[in-house]
Amino acid sequence: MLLGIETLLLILVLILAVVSLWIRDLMSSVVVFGAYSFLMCLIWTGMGAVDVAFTEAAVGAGVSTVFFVAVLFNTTRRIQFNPLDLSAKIFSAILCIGTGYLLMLGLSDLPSWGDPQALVNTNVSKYYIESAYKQTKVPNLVTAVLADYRAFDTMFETCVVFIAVLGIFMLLKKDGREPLKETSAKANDNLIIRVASRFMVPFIQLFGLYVVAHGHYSPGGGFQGGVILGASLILVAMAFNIEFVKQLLSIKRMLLLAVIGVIIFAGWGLVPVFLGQSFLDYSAWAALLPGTGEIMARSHSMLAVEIGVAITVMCGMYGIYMSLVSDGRFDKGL
Amino acid sequence: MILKFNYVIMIILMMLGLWAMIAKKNIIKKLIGMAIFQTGIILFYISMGAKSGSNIPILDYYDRYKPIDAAQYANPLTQILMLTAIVVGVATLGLGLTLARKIYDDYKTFNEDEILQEIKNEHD
Amino acid sequence: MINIFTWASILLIVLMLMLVYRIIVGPTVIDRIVAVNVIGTKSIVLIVLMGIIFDRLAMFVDIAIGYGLLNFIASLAAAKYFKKHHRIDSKNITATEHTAKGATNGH
Amino acid sequence: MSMINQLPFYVVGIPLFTALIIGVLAIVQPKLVRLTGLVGIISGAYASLTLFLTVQQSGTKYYTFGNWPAPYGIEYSVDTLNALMILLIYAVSLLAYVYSLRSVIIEIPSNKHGYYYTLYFLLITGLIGITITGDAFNLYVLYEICALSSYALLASGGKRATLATFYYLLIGTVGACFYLIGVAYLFIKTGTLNMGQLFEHIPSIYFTSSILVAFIFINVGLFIKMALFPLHGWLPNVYTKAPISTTCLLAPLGTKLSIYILIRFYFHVFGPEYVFQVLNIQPFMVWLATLAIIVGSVYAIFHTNYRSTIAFIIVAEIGYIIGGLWIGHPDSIAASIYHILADSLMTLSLFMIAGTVLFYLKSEKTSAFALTFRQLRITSISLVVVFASIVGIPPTSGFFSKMYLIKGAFAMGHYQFIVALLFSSLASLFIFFRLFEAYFYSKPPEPAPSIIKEDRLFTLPMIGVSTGIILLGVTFNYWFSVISRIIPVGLR
Repeated sequence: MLLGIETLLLILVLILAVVSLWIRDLMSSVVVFGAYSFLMCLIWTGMGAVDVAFTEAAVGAGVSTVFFVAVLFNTTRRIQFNPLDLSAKIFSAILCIGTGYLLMLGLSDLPSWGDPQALVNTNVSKYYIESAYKQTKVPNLVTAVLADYRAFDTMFETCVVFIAVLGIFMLLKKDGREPLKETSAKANDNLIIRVASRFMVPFIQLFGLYVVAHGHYSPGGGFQGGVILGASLILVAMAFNIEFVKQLLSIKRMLLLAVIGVIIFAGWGLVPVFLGQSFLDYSAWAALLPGTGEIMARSHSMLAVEIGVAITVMCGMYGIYMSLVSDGRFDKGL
Repeated sequence: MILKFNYVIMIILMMLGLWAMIAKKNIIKKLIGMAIFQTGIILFYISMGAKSGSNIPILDYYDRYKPIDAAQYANPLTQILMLTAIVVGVATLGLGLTLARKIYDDYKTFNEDEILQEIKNEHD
Repeated sequence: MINIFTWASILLIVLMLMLVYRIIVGPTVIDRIVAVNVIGTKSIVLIVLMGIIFDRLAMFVDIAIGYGLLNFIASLAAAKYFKKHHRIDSKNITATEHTAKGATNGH
Repeated sequence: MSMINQLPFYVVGIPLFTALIIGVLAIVQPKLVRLTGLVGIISGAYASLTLFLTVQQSGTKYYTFGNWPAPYGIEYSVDTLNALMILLIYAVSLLAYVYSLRSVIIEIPSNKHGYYYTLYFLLITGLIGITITGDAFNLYVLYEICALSSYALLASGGKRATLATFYYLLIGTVGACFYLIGVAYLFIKTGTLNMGQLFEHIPSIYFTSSILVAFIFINVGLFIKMALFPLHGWLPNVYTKAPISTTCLLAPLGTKLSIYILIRFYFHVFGPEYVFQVLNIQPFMVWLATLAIIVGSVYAIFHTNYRSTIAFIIVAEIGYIIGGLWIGHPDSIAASIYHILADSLMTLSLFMIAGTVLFYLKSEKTSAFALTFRQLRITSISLVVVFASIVGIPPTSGFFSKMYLIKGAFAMGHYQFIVALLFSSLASLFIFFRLFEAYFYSKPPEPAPSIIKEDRLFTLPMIGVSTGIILLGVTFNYWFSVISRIIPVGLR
């Protein structure tokens, strides 16, 4: 952990948060918010949370900025002047200061920043650090705890992505094809972007697969890899057009894959139940996977569930983008 | 103070986000406020799990077969919790943006005051 | 332990602070996007530097690559946005700015 | 591991896998969606009943996911209280599901039924998950599962529903995040997320400020989710604009389960000693509950739209439960828990009636009820039963919970609470007579309206829930004996 760098970055982040809320133009606001996420990612890196940093880089800095732009694309970035509503402003300020004061009240008691002896660092997490590798043969402790010890959380986290994409479909998807209000200009008239994407997309996808597969040994895993794979599809959709990307992965197939991803995870956990063990007890897989002991069965199972996570997240990101940018019609986008 | 600097920034960020969610009139700004509010919490968890002088929680090749000193590696548990929170955050953001999009379809504005005005007009 | 890499990182952050000036003042969105992009580029270097400081470079390069790839997508989205909406200054944007008329002129 | 030991997993796993199967069927074979849902929910209900009986016989059941021991993995611990709540969830969602089989066709475009039911079952999964889980962070994740699926389900009600849901999304996120902050303060002081282990650690930090902050934030977060009086602003808008099919599931369970979580946190995390003895805020909380009851009742009287009235009745009923809990007398606490059961059924019944009236008579105004009493026979019988319970007329369940609430309040000297309860009863009586007087004083339209034959899928669950309300009242001795076993020793 790097205290000096962190402190500087925290100040920078605070400035960007204020600026992002203060600018009177939504597009600028969103762009600045992207920068805020960049710096947050650096802060996580500095505190040793590489997996979180990776996720933040993929989700916060990359995809969520694109989501914002996709919404603004079809609407407006105008902010108009409101008559100053002083009472509301004061009310909310008092509320926030009160809440902040309460939080400060608890501050005196907390262990100082970076104290290795704090109870939070010595109780349960110590066990994970000391025995996770012995029990699972996965050197990336975050992956080990994420996909095995607390796999039940992770399964529902995958469900959350699935719910988001289903919910967005539920709300936005239009029946049939409404006539277009405007004729789209030649969608793919930019040669540089097209050629650059043609080069980049295979690399991005390869990198995404690497991140999924190598999550046991380096930062990364299902979520990060899934977001990167989803981002590659988003890139195709932006560089060419939506009709083109739909040929690669149609909307129906996307939904089906999203649910299949969750089924891979949950189903992999269900098999031990049929073998008489508890849900998500991967060691039961040793009986089914030839040549593995209980420990390696856990390790391999983690890879399997990460693949499920990656599929769902990829389809989730892709589906959310497609719905938002085309307003649920899936005909044209950015 | 420097020893709890992270918590102070965390509280300020969260209150900034909360304030934006209540006081800002533009619903996209409200969503940005919500995202800032959530990152505040993530900062809280991550910084409580940081240990000075520790390394990232991925075991070094040479450490794998020796007894491990837990103080040398950052706390993995808080990181896992926050991985979940980030994903939940982006899912919430996606749904929030969808709702904002639909509100824009209905009222042709992102401004709260104008929306309320229009609702009032419908009633009259 | 403070060595040259730490100093380099701190210097990079100071440079970022200068860019924040452009983000705050920048009269048009394009200025801000460029400033944010430069921050993004610096962040990539900073991640690698942190990897050296932590002495686990191999782990951090992955993040840096992922970061660079996704940074590109966000910038591309912003660029595509301005291909359709030509107004880059935020002043005097009218309510009709986003309608069909603004979309097709210039082609 | 035998089937019996797997039961805590089955009650969560069955709706989860049903949702996933429906998710596939929605794309592959949409015709099978509704049948699959019915099979799933009936088998889940059977599992929950078995679980309830097993727990009654053999005590608390533990289930560890991934076979990791308790503080390291995620653990489910099912005691009588959980099992009772899970039984309630399945009872309500079975009835609501049967009702929705018809109402979804009216409210949701046919190509979205698959998505709708997938989200519906994920919502049920989340509701059961938050009830059963023994891990503070897992609770947050499942809360978000509930929240996200409910946003999507609520917002599909049209223009006004979207706006209401947007605000609900913001405030719901704040609530969940406040909960998360509270958990963070506990976590940083104890280093564990397992509720059982938290309970063991907490006595050592009774007098620190961080546990106080944790207590406040967890409470406020849950108060937002349950819409307790000053934080109830989101509820009326959301519940009046959303599709009936969704509110039938969510309104009875969503707010009530948050109260249940609060009870669980008081009893099994902070401990009754901390809540009722170390903290000295009982009078304040009882006053807050009293205010909630009065404000809810007053607003309920002044609204002429039927669903708004119901929404404010819910706000008042939350006051009952929270008040009874904070009075701290064993009788009133038992009555509170009993009232969670009773009120869930009552709310379900109220919204089913709202739906039937809305679908057949296309109006929600009080005046429409003149026609209701003339034309919709079973709906009006259910209306009488449910209002008897809300007012508190024996032998309905509302009577017994009110009686014990008053008994507890009397013993502890909270007379203002008793006054508020009586006032609220009068208010409900007034509301009922306003609905009923329309029948007497409005002239029957010419020609006399014929009696509409209500759809089987509407009447069946309505009869079911009315029977449930009466049955719960008749067998209240059994339920009280079950519940009194739940109350921790310190409070008996």
